[in-house]
Order: sequence, then structure tokens, then C-alpha cells
Amino acid sequence: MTTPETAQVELDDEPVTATRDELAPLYRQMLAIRRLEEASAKAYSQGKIGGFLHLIIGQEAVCVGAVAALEPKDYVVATYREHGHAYAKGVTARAIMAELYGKKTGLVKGLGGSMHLFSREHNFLGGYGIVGGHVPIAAGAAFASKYRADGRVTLCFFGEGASTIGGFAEGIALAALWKVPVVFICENNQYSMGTPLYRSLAVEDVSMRALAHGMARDRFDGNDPVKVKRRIAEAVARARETQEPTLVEIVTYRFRGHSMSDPGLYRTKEEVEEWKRRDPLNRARAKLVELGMPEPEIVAMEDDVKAEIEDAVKFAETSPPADEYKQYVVKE
Amino acid sequence: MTTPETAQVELDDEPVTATRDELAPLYRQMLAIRRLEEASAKAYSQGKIGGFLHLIIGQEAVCVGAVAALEPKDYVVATYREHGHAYAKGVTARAIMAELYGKKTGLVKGLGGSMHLFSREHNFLGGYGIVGGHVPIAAGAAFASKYRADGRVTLCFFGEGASTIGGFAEGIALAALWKVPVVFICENNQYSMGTPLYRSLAVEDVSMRALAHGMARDRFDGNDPVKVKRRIAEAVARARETQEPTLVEIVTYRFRGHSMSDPGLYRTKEEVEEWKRRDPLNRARAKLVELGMPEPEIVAMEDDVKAEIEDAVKFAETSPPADEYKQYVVKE
Amino acid sequence: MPVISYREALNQAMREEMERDPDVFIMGEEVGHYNGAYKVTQGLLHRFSERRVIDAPIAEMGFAGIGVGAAMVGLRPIIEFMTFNFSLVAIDQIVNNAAKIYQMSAGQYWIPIVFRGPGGPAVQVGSQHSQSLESFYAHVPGLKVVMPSTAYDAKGLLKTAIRDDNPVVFIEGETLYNTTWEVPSEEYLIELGRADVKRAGQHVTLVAWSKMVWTCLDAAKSLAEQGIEAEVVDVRSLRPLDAATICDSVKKTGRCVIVEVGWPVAGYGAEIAHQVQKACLDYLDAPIERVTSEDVPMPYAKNLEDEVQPQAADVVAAVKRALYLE
Amino acid sequence: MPVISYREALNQAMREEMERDPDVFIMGEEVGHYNGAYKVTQGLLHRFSERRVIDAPIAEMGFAGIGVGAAMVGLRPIIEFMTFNFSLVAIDQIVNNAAKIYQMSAGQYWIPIVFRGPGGPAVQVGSQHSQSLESFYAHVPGLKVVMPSTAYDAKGLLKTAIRDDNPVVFIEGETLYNTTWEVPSEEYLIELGRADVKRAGQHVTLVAWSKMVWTCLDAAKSLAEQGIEAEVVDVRSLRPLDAATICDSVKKTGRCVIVEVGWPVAGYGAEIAHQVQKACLDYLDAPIERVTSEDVPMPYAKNLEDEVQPQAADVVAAVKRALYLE
Ligand SMILES: Cc1ncc(C[n+]2csc(CCOP(=O)(O)OP(=O)(O)O)c2C)c(N)n1
Ligand SMILES: Cc1ncc(C[n+]2csc(CCOP(=O)(O)OP(=O)(O)O)c2C)c(N)n1
Ligand SMILES: [Mg+2]
Ligand SMILES: [Mg+2]
Repeated sequence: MTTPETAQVELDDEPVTATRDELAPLYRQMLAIRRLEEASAKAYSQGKIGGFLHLIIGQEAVCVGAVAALEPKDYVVATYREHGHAYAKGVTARAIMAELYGKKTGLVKGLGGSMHLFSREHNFLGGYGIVGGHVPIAAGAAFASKYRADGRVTLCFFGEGASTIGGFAEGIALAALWKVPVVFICENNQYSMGTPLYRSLAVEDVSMRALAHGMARDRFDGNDPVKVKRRIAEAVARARETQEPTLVEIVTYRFRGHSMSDPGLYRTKEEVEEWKRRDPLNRARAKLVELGMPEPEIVAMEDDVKAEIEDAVKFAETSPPADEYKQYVVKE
Repeated sequence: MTTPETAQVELDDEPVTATRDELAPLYRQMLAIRRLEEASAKAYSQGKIGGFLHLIIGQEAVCVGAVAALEPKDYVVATYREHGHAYAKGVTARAIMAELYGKKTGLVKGLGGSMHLFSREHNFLGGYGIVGGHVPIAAGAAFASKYRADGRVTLCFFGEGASTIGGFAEGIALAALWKVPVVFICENNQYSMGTPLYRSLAVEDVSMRALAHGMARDRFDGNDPVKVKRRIAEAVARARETQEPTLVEIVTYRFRGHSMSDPGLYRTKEEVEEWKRRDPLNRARAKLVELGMPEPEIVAMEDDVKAEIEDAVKFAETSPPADEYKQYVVKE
Repeated sequence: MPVISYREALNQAMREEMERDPDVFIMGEEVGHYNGAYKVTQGLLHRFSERRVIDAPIAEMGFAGIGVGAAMVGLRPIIEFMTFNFSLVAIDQIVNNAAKIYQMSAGQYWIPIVFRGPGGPAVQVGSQHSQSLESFYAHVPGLKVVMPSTAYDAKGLLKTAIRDDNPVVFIEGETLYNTTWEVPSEEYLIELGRADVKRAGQHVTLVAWSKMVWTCLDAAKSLAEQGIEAEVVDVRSLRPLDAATICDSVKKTGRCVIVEVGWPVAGYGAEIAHQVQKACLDYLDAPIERVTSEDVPMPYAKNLEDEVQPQAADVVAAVKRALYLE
Repeated sequence: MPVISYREALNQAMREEMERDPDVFIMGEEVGHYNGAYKVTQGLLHRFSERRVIDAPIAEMGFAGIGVGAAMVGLRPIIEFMTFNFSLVAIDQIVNNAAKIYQMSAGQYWIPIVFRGPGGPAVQVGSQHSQSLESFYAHVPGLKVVMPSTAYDAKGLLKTAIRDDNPVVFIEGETLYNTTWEVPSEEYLIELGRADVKRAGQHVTLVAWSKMVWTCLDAAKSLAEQGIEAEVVDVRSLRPLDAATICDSVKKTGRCVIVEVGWPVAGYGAEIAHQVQKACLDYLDAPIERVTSEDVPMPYAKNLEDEVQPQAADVVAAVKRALYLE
């Protein structure tokens, strides 16, 4: 947890020491999410997926590391850029891909699509499309956990662009006032659509929003899933033990455009390349080798991921179309 | 201007040194507002004024001192508790009282009433009834001043209860990002209707909201109009010279209930008495005596105020009823 | 049968449902220690403690959203808006989250929540505080919208709304809190989506909800003195709407006057007018009349406010137009 | 005459008005450096600089309110909502401030502002991004509501809206940006509050606005093949509404079908239906028909989305009901 002054972020520091057994599964998840996103991008360009498609490529270490700090009973609330969060929480690639295809077998039967994944089985409270609108919802789930003393913690993910909107301000203010077990995680990927930080924030440190509420805060680089897991674990422990919320800002970067329709012309090649150098997947893989994981084992894991995603695509391709839109309007 | 740490407020410190010529007119204004409010309370209890009536009795030093730091061209935006602000900006007691009576001669012809006073002649941009909703409007007036480089400054008044709502959060965030000449003045009268600070704020220092935006801030006791004038003058100068906004929190207290319908049972007699001891009018009067203003002169001024308000009441009583409600819906 | 106020009826409904179900809680501004800005939650904090009666800061978007999140995971929140005028800063939570999560999640999550509070003009509170926003909420699939006119209906409908698994927008009449009605001491529920004929008559059908039902009953009285028997249908539930009861009446009377306190353009009454002409065109002996407020923001002065709002005399005049008596 | 796109027409309108009046500026998310999420503001930053083309953070309530404040003191803001779905977090500024300040101040302050952006469903963007909220805004006195269907109307109406001294809610068709139409190179304005007959016909009157005008023209084509000549009235301006043009047509045809892409209950079409039955009851040979989306939040899957939204075939079917051909 950082001090009240603007917290500096070390971008290229060494990955925190981890055991191979701790890192390997995180690497596998990140890789699966990367491949899932790549496959959906391909299907989108083939016209098999429609609407808005927001890829999280480059940011995988954040959702993977953060969710790894949770128990299954804990809740996750996310934005429209949530495929990775859903997968990290346990949703299958099949259910996600079939949803993107708008199929009956999709996670939400073709009703929600890319931006609105929900999974009750995994306590994944959904992906939301109105910026900031989901922040109070996360505070509400945490409010319910405190009301029932069920020991659950809620993670709420959002982008730095959401930190200016009223829903975010009110959500964190009430969470701080009523002390509910929630961790607000700002995925600061440095752009809100085409807008860089300096054009959207007077102070380029979102975690400082916590100061006026006496809320604990943290801020760090998000390219190492183990580091993310450890730091989020601190906040999760605080929430579980003291019911106190935390505002965590994790600095990351999206390699692709805001959505498939955005060529991302507002960034220089150099800047993007610079960040790709920090690709969390490459760093994690190198670390695994360094930790003595035999190349063949790594490759086997990678092949396994490849197969998993290919299967998910085939499943989506061959599933029947969505066929129901009236059943879930009014609950009897 | 205070440091980033929670700013302590000295409640009973000595009134700042002022000359009699500086204090006398401020005392007169405060007294006129006090009498105006008392007269409207009387008329309300006689059923001559209807709707909601929010009195500012006890808080007079804030609007009087703050507006005294302005030039006539500067703008003021206020809440539903704005009779004093309008008067301080130059609106006559007659126009205000006639409006409360719902008369044709009222400031806004009986259309707005107590909560919605507006005066273009005095650059009084109005009283607003939706908590927080007027904060972006104030930022907008200041935006226009910067756009046109007209050298005007906007003062935006609001209660501490407004500091949690989204409109306030977005308004100050945009003002800080775009650096517009506005001074946000939180009149912290320690209650939001029946809710004391500790039940509405996680941190009982509204000025800390400025930290996350790199905005200048100030915080002090509001029972001395000269002190208020001096401190607000600093913020106004900052706005005029550098276009930078400031968030100022002024600690004060309302002697009456939230509105005429509120008996204020949520406060102890002792607490109210304690604050009445600090009555800004008594303190100012004592100071005037101390500054050598002869008692007869003070009494003459007080009689003059009495006459002004009595005239305003008579004017309101004898004015014709409002008669027009269709003219100002669509501008041709 | 005991006669109690509309306010007391609402209070009883919440009290009984909170006794019955520990997952029901109420949250809003001044609902606890202050016992409610309009005293509708009187005594609930004392009875149920701060855990279940929560005073919220001024952050409608925030606490409406907290209600939605809590409802998602199984609680049954009652969110009080001090008045529905303030629901405009929270409407995104109601329209985009409360109303859509059941659909977006393909039925995995549902939102058993009640958004309640007074709506419609009070007296001389000015244009920002004098709005009737029911047509906004009635427009949105996924919501239910209820507006009771009597203490009896208020209690039975609010209890049902609290037990409903869908988000219910429950708009109370700001000027009805002191009105009284017979209310049985035994528990009862009133199904949502059922209109109620508050007065029988054969010459004209008056359709209204909330405060305007009383205005229509007043108008019906003076019409009766002139030999005109008006049937007064209290819609009670705007979504779902009980169009059958309205149409049955119109088929009988052949004349229809719809009365609402809100603005005329795209007011909810237009929806009823459409449904009536669609189902009963051949039965209509005259065009459907609507009586509404003037198409202006509400003025403050009492005399102007009365001019702007529908009065019994305006209803009588509309009935006479519908009967070609002018 | 040059044929240009709806997007280009809107761009020209803003460019011309900004050239004409230095008090006109545009503010919104991605309107400047990104040239607009839908490229409607393409090139405006380059031409007018950051002073007059302002990229805003995600704070609709904040920048809508800033627009209102700036308009109060004499500027003429154009506030772009990336889509009108996001106007729900700012609606309080539009309804309680923009629409009421002229009245609250008794005419001392007026609000020359345009709130514009795309509305209505796009393609597969899900329920939170696929809403038609015109009936909300059309309900509110003090606002004007404009929804053009063609490039020609878009340019002429937007120029007039920018010069109007009242707040104008200008909702563009999210799926119309690439549609083209003849647009003169000379300057022209189109008065607000005038409907336009887009196709003449004597058998039935089709009333629509925005995208649905195109759907009605498609339907009219296939109806013509069956010997049914439909008149298509493009409302263009929902507030004020040109009821006369609609009623003149209905008096001629005796049949009326109102088509909107939004939800059925309390949709704006109900208001038109009411006004038509009120003014033309004796001319109606059949009940007024309404064609709307299904009463559900918009599903994501393309096949379901098409089922939910009104198609030309649905209009044709409604016309046949109105002509008792079924
Ligand atoms: C209230 C609202 N305004 C605007 C939008 C359009 N929009 C969608 S995502 C986005 C940018 C969000 O940026 P950020 O919060 O940083 O998240 P990121 O996309 O970078 O993950 C915008 C403006 C929206 N969905 N909701
Ligand atoms: C959005 C909104 N919510 C609720 C209200 C009702 N209300 C009016 S004043 C008030 C209390 C405001 O307290 P504060 O901001 O401290 O100002 P004060 O009245 O103390 O001057 C409330 C809750 C409102 N007007 N607007
Ligand atoms: Mg971002
Ligand atoms: Mg206060």
C-alpha cells in the first residue's frame, strides 16, 4: 500500500520471485486469454462476430493475477472488456466464444454478447457497457456480503477513463463510508478510447481518488501476474478481515485498438513496441524457463491451450443460433 | 491555502483585523439578510409564502464575505438556500420578498420562488434545487469566461452534503482538468437535512476532494465576514490571474431547521446554543464597537435595515399576483 | 375496518415485509434517524436497526446502484428517493442495470428491488421539484410501474412489489400521504397489473392513476348532479397495464377521458389512448379526450400552479366535450 | 446537385455554423483528436483548434452541465453524446436545467444549446447500447427534439438547431451516417417543427422518423407492387410536432400506421396516435396501427435483433390490417 503522495510506478522492475507451480497456471491462463482474443479478432474480421469487440491483449496479467487472489465464492464485476476476467473466474472458452458468435450455447444464450458476459456459477456478476455504472453495483454486492456476513469479497474492474464519471465517484464514496469488502481495480491502460491520460486527468494518478475517502490505496505496474496476485491479495485480505475497501491502480497497456473498429492511430509505433517489450506473456515464459521448467513442458502446455481455443471456436461455429429473446424480460 | 493534510479549523479565533469602513457594510448586509429571512419565516408561518423555504440564518458571514471579494461582472451560482447570496450580489429585498410571495413583481415573476432566484442584472446565475446539479453549470460559466477571456470569475456555493454526488465530482474534475476560473465554496453547516457529517462523509474534510485533482484548496471557520472575504479573495485572485480553480470549505452552522418544515430535532439545544455564541452578527457588531463606531451610528444603520425589510414586506404584500406562466417556455 | 392514512399504509407494508423477510432492507436519504422526509419510514430504524434501515448520503446514482448489486446477489432492497424528481440522476441505474440484468444474464441474475418515493407536483415547490416521470419508467421493458391512489391499494400493492422478483418503480402521491381509506387489519396482497373501478357509471369512462383518481371522483360527483354517470377506472399499475378493464368500460360507455397530472406530450395517457382506439374504435362515440397539466415547467406561485394542473372542472369540461354537450 | 452522406451533411452544418458564429463550439468524447467516434466531427479540430473543439473525459453529466452554464452566459455549445444511450447519466442536466432555466429565470437566461449524437439501435451492440430515448425528451416542455432521416434534412435542421435559442435534442440515426442524399451547395435552413411528406399516396398514411422513414419507403415500394399507394410522412421534429401535416394526410387516406424503432409502451408513436384519433376520428376507416420494436431489451445475436426490430414486412402487414386485407 502506498503513501498519500503520488505513488511512482516501476515499469521494468524484476518479476517478483515466484515458484514455478505458482507461475505456470497463471501463464497458462494468460496465454489462453491471448489466444481466445486472437481467435475472436479473427472471427470478427470474418464477419462471424458482430457489434463491439474490445480485446484485452496486453493486459492479461491484470485480470489473471487479480482473480488468482480470490476464492471461488468471491464476486467479480467488470466492464465491456471482460472476456479475460470471465475466463480467469472459470468461465470456459467454449461458453465465451459461442456467446461472441451469438449462439444458443453461449454463456448468456446470445442475448448479451461480448460486452455482457455473466456467470452465476462462477460468481461473475457481469460485464457492463455504461462506463462507471457498474461501480455502485460492485459496492452493492459487497454491501450484501457485509449484510449477510458471508465472508465474500468483490473485485470491481474499470478503466482509468471511468475515474472521472459520477457513478465511480459515488460508488467509492459509499463503499468507503459504509466500509464494505470491495477492491476497486483501475486497469490504467493509459488510453480511454483515443484519449491519453493527460487529456482526461488533471492528476495522472487515479489511486489518489482514495485520499478524500480515507480509503487504502495501491499503485503498481501490471505486467507480472504474480506481482498483481500478491498485491491484490493484500487488498482482498483487508476486505475480508476488516471489511475495508481499497482502490488499486494497475498500470498496463492494450496492444490493440480500443475495439476492433479502432485502428489506434493516436499512438506511435515506438510507444506500442516499447510496451510490447514488456509483454507479460513473454516475461512470464522467460521466468518459467529461468525457474527450470523444461521447454517441452512449456510447449506441451501451449499446445494444450491451442487445442482448447480451437475446440472453443469449433464449438461456437457448430452451435445452433440463438433462438430466444422473450423469456428473460419479466421474471414470473 | 492549506496543506494536503487535513486542515484544522480554528472555530473561536479572533476576527481578523479590519477597518471599520470594511466591516460596517458587511455587517449591514448580514443584518439585512438576517432580517429578510426572519420576515420570510414570519410570512411563511402566516401562510403567505408556500413551498420549501430554506433559511440561511447563522451562515450570513459566508455569502456576504465571499461575494464581497467579487467584482460586479463576476458570476455567482448557488443552491436553494440562496436568498442571502442574491442579496449580497445586489438583488433588492423587495424583489426577493415579492418572489417568495409569488407576486408578479417578484425577481422571477413568481415562476421560480424561494429556490430559484435569478438576476441577469447582477450576474446571479441562479438558485438550483437539484443537489450538485449546479456545480457543472458554474464550471460552464467559468469555461465561457476563459473561452472569451473576459476576466470574470465564478463563485459556486453548495453544501457539504453535495460533496458526495456525481454532479459535484464531475464538475470539479472538469474544472481542474481544463483550468477554468471558478471558486467552489462548500458551506459546511455540518448537516445535510437531518444527517450529521459522520453519517455522510468518510472523511470530514470536504476540501480534500481537491487533492486528486491537483486543485488548490482552503478550509476555515466562517463566522467572520472579513476573514471570509480575505480568504476568498485569494482564490478569486488565483482564478482571475491563473484561471486555476480552488475548492474552499467554510465551516458554519444554520441556526434553524433545514427548511421551515424541519423542527431540527436531531440537534441538541446545547449544540445550537454553542454555535449561537459564535453568531457572526454579534461578533461583527462587537468588533465595530471595538473599532470605535459610535453606538448611535450602529443603531441608525440597524434602523435603516429594519425599514428596508419592512418596506420589502409591504411591497410584497401589496404587489399584484403572478399572472404569467406560458411566456418563458420556448424562446422565439 | 380501521381507517388509516396512505402514509401509514405504506409504513405498515414495509414493516410487515421486513418482519417477514430478513433480506428486505430500506436505504435512502433521511429514511432512518429522521424517520423519512415525508415520515413514511417512521419507526422503522427503531424497530429494525441501522443494519436494515440505512441513511444514505446524497448520491442517488450510487445507492440506487448499490441496491441493484445487493439485489443481484439475493437481497431485496427498497430504495427510497426523497422524491422521484431526484431519480433523474439515478435513472441510468434503473434503465440500464435494474431493467436489463435479467435479460443480459439470460436469467442467471434477477433484480428484486423496489424504487419508491413520492412523485408528481406537491404545492409550490417549483419546476425542478414538480414532475411526473411515470411515462419515462413505463416506457422501459424489464420494469414494473405502480402508482396507487388509496391507502388500501398502497399497502397491498407495495407488499406485492416487495415480493416481486422484478424491479418495481413505485411512485407515491406526494399529496396523498394524509388521505385515509379503510384498510383491513388482516394481511392482504394486491396483484400488480390489475386496474380497479373506483366508481361505476354508464355515460363516460374516466381513466386515471394516483392523485388524479381523486380529481376524477370529484368530477364524477358534480357530473352526477347533472345526470351524467362517470365510471372511474384507477389504472394502479402502468406497467403491466390492465387494458382489458379499461376497454370493457369504454365499450360500455363509448366515451373515454384520460386524466394525468403530468405533461401532455408523450405522457402515459397517450399510450392508454392509443390502446383504447386500437381495441375499441368501433365503440367510440367521440374522440378520446386527455386532460393533463399544461405543457410548461411548473410555476411557483399558487394561483399559477392551480391553473397549470388539471382540476375537477377541467375533467368535467372534457367529459362534456366527449358527450358533445358543448 | 451534389450527393453527400448524412455524416458529411452534419459535418458541413457544424462547420458552416462555426465559421459563421465564433460563439459556437463543440464538446464531447473523442470529438477532436479522434475526429469523432462516428467521424461526424471529422476535421473540425484541425480547422477550429482545441479552443472550440473540446475533447471531454467520460463525464456526460459534467460536460452537459458545462454546456448549459456556457449557454447561459451567451455561448452556443454543441454537446455530442457518443451515443444517446449515454445521455441517461446526463439527463438531469437536460431535463432539470437546460429545459427549465428559461422559465425559472422568467426569461432572463435562455439556453441556446444542441445535444446531439446517434440514437437508436446500431448492429449487435446489446441492450445497453441499443435504445431509442426520444419519447423521454419529447415529453419535456422547454426542449425541442429533432430526428432527421436524410442528409438533406440533417444539414438544414442541424443548422437551424444551432441557431435556435432553445435547447435542442438532436438525435441522429446511428445506422444512417452512410446514407446519401442530394444536398445543395448553397446554404439552406429547414424550420424546426415541419413534417415532410417523403412519398405521396392515397391509400394509407405511414408516419415515421429517422431510420424508420427508410423502412416505410421500402414497405411503400412493395405495397405499390400490390396496388397500395402509401403516403410516407417524415415527422422530422418530434417537439414541436407538425400534427397538421399528419392529420391532413390521414383525412385523405383514412388509415394510419405509425412506425418507430423504439419500445412500444409510451413510445412517441402513442402520442401521435392520440393526436390523430383526437383530430381525425371521423375520418378513420380503421384503428390506427403502431409498428414498434418488441417490448424487450435488445438482444445481441443478429437473428434475434432483426426479429425484435420493425422490418418493412412488419409495416406491410400492419398496412394490410389497417386495410382489412387480412
Ligand atoms: C457513460 C458512457 N460514456 C461513454 C461511453 C463510450 N465508451 C465506451 S468505452 C470508453 C472508453 C473507456 O476508457 P477506460 O475507462 O480507460 O477503459 P478501457 O476501454 O481503456 O479499458 C468510452 C468513452 C460509455 N460506454 N459509457
Ligand atoms: C439530487 C438531490 N437529492 C436529494 C435532494 C433533497 N435535498 C434537498 S437539500 C438536501 C440536503 C443538502 O444538504 P447540504 O448539501 O449540506 O446543503 P444545506 O441544505 O445544508 O445547505 C437534500 C437531501 C435534492 N434536492 N437533490
Ligand atoms: Mg483505459
Ligand atoms: Mg449542509
